[in-house]
Amino acid sequence: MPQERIKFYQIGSFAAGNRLLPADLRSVQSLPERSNALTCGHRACQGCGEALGARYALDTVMRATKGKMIAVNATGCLEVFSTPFPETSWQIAWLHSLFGNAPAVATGVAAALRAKGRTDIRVVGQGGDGGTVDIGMGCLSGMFERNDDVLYVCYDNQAYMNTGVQRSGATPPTARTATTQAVGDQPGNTFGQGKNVPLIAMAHQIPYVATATVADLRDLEYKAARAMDFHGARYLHVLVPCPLGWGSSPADTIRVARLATESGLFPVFEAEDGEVVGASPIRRQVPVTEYLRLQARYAHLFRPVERTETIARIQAIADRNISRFGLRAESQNQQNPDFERTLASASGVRDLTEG
Amino acid sequence: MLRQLEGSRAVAEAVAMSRPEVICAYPITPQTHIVEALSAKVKAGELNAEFLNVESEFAAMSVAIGASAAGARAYTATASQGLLFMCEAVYNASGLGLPIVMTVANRAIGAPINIWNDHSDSMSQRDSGWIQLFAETNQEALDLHIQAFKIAEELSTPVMVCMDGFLLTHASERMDIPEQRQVDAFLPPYAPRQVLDPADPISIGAMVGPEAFTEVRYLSQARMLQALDLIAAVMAGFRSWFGRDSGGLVRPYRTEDADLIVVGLGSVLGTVKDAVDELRDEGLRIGVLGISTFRPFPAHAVREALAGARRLVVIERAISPGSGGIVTGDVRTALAAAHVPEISTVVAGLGGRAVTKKSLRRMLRGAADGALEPMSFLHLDTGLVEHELARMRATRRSGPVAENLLRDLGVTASGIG
Amino acid sequence: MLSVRFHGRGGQGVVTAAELLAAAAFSEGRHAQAFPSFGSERMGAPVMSFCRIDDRPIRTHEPVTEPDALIVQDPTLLHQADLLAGLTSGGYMLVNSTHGFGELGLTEFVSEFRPERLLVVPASSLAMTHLGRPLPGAAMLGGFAALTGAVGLDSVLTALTERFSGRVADGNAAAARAAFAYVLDERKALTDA
Amino acid sequence: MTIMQSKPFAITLDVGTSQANKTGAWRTERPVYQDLMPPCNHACPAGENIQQWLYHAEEGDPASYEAAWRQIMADNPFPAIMGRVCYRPCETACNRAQLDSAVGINSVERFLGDEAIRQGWQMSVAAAPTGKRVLVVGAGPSGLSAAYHLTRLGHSVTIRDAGAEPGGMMRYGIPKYRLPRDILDAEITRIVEMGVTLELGTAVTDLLGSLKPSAGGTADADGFDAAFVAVGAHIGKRVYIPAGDSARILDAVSVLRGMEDASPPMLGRRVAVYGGGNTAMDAARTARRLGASEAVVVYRRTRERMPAHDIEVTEALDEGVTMRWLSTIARVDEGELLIEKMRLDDSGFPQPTGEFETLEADSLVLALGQDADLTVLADVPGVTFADHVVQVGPDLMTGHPGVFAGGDMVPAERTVTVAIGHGKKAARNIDAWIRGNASTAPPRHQVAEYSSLNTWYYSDAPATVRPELEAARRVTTFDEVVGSLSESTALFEARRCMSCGNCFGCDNCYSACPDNAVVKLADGKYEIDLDYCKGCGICAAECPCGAIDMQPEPE
Repeated sequence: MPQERIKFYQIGSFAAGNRLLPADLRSVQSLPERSNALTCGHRACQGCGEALGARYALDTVMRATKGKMIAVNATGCLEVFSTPFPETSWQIAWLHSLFGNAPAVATGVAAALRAKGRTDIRVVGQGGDGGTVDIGMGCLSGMFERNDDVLYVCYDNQAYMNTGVQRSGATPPTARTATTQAVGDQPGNTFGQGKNVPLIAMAHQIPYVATATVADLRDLEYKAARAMDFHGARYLHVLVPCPLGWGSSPADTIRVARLATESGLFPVFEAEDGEVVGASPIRRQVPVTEYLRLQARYAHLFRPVERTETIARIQAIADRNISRFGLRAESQNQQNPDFERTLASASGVRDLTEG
Repeated sequence: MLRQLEGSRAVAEAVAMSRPEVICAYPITPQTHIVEALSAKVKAGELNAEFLNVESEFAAMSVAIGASAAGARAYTATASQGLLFMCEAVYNASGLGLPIVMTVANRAIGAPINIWNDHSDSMSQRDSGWIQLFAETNQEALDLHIQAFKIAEELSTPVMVCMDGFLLTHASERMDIPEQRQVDAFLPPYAPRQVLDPADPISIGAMVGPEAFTEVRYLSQARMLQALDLIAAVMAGFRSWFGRDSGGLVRPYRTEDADLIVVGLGSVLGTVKDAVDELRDEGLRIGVLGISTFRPFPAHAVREALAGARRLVVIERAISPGSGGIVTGDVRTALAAAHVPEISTVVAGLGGRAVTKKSLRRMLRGAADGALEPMSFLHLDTGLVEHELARMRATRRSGPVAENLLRDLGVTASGIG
Repeated sequence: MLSVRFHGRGGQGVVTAAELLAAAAFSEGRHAQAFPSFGSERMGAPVMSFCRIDDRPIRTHEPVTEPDALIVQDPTLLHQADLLAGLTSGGYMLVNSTHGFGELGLTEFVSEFRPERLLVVPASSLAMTHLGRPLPGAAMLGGFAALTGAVGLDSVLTALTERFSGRVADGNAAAARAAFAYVLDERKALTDA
Repeated sequence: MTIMQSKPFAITLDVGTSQANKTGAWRTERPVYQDLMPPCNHACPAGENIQQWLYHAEEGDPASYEAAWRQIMADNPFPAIMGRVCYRPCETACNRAQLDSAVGINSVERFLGDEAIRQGWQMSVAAAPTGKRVLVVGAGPSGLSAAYHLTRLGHSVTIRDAGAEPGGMMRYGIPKYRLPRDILDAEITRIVEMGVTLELGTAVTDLLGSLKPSAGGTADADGFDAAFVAVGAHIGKRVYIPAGDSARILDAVSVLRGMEDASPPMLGRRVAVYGGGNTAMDAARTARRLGASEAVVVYRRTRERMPAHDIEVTEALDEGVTMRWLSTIARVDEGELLIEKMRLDDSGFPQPTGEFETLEADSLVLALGQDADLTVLADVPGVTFADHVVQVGPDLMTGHPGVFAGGDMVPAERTVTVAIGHGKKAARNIDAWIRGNASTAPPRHQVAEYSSLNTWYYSDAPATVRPELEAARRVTTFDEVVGSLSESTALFEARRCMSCGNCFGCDNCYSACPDNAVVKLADGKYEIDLDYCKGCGICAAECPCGAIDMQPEPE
């Protein structure tokens, strides 16, 4: 079921929170007592989307599990900027083993907890797109297929940022990386399906698969929390812009992620047992160019001359997502029957429908 | 209690009695009978453990890493290509100081693919930071597994128990199977040095730069040196609990007053001892030094055991192409301080080639007469290799060596040598 | 030390037979070692297994190249070149067949050995009778006990009942007994002659 | 470097230790919280802090409604009246208009004003009595506003007005269908009850005679320390129109004033109104309500050029008032008018065309503007006049020290709200003058532009609520054209405010910082932890209301 959006005129359904909402309706990130699983002093770049996404996801899981959580981390930016000796930014039980084995290590932790009868402690595996869709794919698929009790979170910034922006299986068409054609008639990554891990995960028929971005905090928190309602293998794919690798302004990290969804290029949906059960409709649809223009990795699409045909192909991908997942832009009100209830609960006034 | 059992099943009994909490494995010949037996025990409820069928050896070791870090006693088994496939995780397990125990049913490494026994696989991991124990008999293989958990957990260092594929794993022999209560008394429950616990969180697996990496490695070297004392102590403790000798650092056999000492690892030692007994009867002053602990290498014990020898023959069950004998190198280093006798390296039993008493006798006689080359291959079909060498001299592009040899041999690689 | 080499085809229980012989010896408090010819043979392919029996621990792990006894579970293998290779003089051989050595074309070979030590036994047909399946292993062991006395019939039966249970155990035991009796008679006839 | 004894050296670390790494050193820009001037507040003639009182109102409980009301009262003593008669420059300026539609500020203000009357909320005087006395001439919106603010400042105020009832044009110029008198009385009474002395039917003839010498007074009859004159402009302008003997011609001001008398004026079945201002609209609509089947507004120019506020014109048309653009009245006879059609020249001035037609009308109401009665200041030395209005300085003081003037009699737009604003401004300056120091008008912040908002975070007005809102806004009754909003609808409106340029505690900055460098304080405000802030600027970019500014690090 699609999550209950907190309808609020001034604060809007998308802000982190506000003073008028009852605590249980506020986002985890708006709470002073949030756990800050990833604390400050880490060495992530200015405006790092991954640092943001990791804290969002893990704080939510921490709340859902009342702090009984163990995280396993694949090698990558997140691991490197969070735990350079002698300091760690984690405030949770955390283990880093290798680049390609995080899902299997998480499975091992879960198995140990099962063996010790400590199933009250939940396990989260996490990694970047490289560690997940490429080198970790085998272990991930095995973890899915055995339906191990692990939530795996992929922070997708669409290339190998840690090693200097090389192409990954999650790099989108035409995006330029250090290992894709820099110039010529078709610079950047080639067109194609790429490796759509959320769909691959669904093909395993695991209990829960969802996508989210750092632009819609409430949606991300809802999905991380929802994932914890299930046991067995769960997969959460979070789009986390990388100012360094995308050539976007650090201040635009959330904006870029928002445009990825509002353009239809990154469909936000959730699936249970292999079937899509909900998708977040686009609020105000924008052409893909609004998303692309903010990123230097796509600069070649606009300079020296605008490559209209290439842009049209990218737009076609967005349009396909929109029809495939039913993301047609619409007023939220239609998909907001419980508006009055939330307004009432949020303000203490009588239900509008009465008067 | 005495029983006639296949080596693999005996090892499964020992592992089961060691009460592992997580067992994960990927099937590979000749390791399969061990994990099949363990899986059956878990399914039958005789063993209370989590048994995971994983999708690769890499995943197997990774699951063991996670389980061990979360405070569970973890076990896996593999061989050959499987050990190489999990190699990255093998190094990681020791780097993180996780006391995982792994059986390696020793088997050759391809190409050419070969399922038969030699030590190439274990030897390839000799620098992985794991303790490596080699079993001479199935009884020892069984006993070493019980000791391995104790050693590993005492030091927070993983242990590899190496046993010859087929020769031991598939051989049915008479063994003394200990009682569960004996094992429980000898091996206390796992008390981790560090554990992932939400109640007392830590970050395991930091990135360490130049400022501390050398120190980290120095400490692992120091820990390996401690291991030498511990392994000896554990062997002694085992003797007092179980009343028999198993494991330890080295195994001298009739080395007192021996001019010629044969050095070796694993099941070949049995055949060597038979040959040595006969040669002794024929008046040859010859003895055997079995190396039970290969990593850490017991340099001191080796030096002492070989002190009186004038000639050494080191039997290598693997080869480092371009360098030669791997064990030989360690023996030579161990002796460096003392006087160095004449050392001959004999590469024997590669890829399942049988090492027979007959051929050993011939070789050792030659050694006693000083006729043994510094480096030689037992049972080498000289004609075959000469033919191929000639071919290669003639035409640079002569195709894969293995296929050519087989063509000349006119047989398949099965059967006994 | 007595070393035995078994010959048969994949699926005929050659390895099991070797292990059963070892188990029988073990039950008599002796040391025994059984192991297969390590290969990747599949169903139907010629396979070997080995067994050593001794009163002291067996240290060697080399394959048996000079057996004191040969157990041939499938006579169609007899024409293989080195099948009979290495059999020590004064050695034993038991062949699973309903035909005599003459018909098997082994007259010349057997002539070099003590006749009462080389026999054929219709193990498969005995197995069919008592077990209902043409698995000659148990019968061959019963016959081997009678031929060599290396292990007693009771030990063979013990090994069988430890390894199998229910009707399979009974059938195998019966086949072993029958073969034992058959071979005993044959030997008696030969020694009397 | 910390070396852990218990745990494996270097490989295992104690949690949270990275806090020793002060990443603030990476920063080249720092976020700074700011309070900008919301456009509504900027546009309000009475200077109401609208964003602030909406912020209170949106909390949706009685206490917060009162807090919101008191926030209005800080600038304007007539919320209920404003909610009816203000022309809402705030809503015209509202940034939300560019997103969907402007926030119904006026409706909320009216809800709060009515709530105050219903609950009987009163204003008390916090300031200590100054012992100073101020004379206010004229009990209109400007005078009452001045009296109210002066009283709150601790002065004792006397209002003198020639009329029988207080309120000035609010009573005599604005029809009761737009401003029910009980509302008017209630808000005036509340001011009087604060201790203002109200002397009605008292025309001031000798202003200086009632002032102290210190205030340039002559006789010191009453000993006032200063005076504020705001008598308004209620003399209807007249023009010469050739007319027959029996032609019935009235002026709008008299008609509207007459509505307050026992017997309303007789206008007949067909009424023509001459003029294009708000008064003309009021006159035409009043005529309709007095039973006229036809009420025709005759105006020389086009609708675009009408001085009347658009909303008034719309409401008039809604009520069946008809318009005759580009028309002048050439002659008036019994029962009919002679109309000359006009055309606009290039400079936009109406020029006669020589084309004539007749229009049937029982009476003609002239609504050609009003003049102020300046006699009260006529012989005060130093006071100067121009275009029939009093000249005042930026502090609203006339040429005569101590004598201030405001409302319709000074140069400004003639609306109730502007007049109320004058009253407040005058009060502040009179207070300063009496105390002998300069006025302390707070510095004005930069205006919050629409472009500075991140509107993605504001959700659209739900379809379920709009109809009720529209209904509430629609003309419904004779008694009162615009009905009141229900509480929840008012609350809805309040919550549509985007709080332009002022933090409203949405927690976005707190949650969107990748470095956890935003600290949430107990009072719901936030603070940047400069030890860790890397200056990425996400907080500023994602602040919905543009209340965070990125500023260069100090060298």
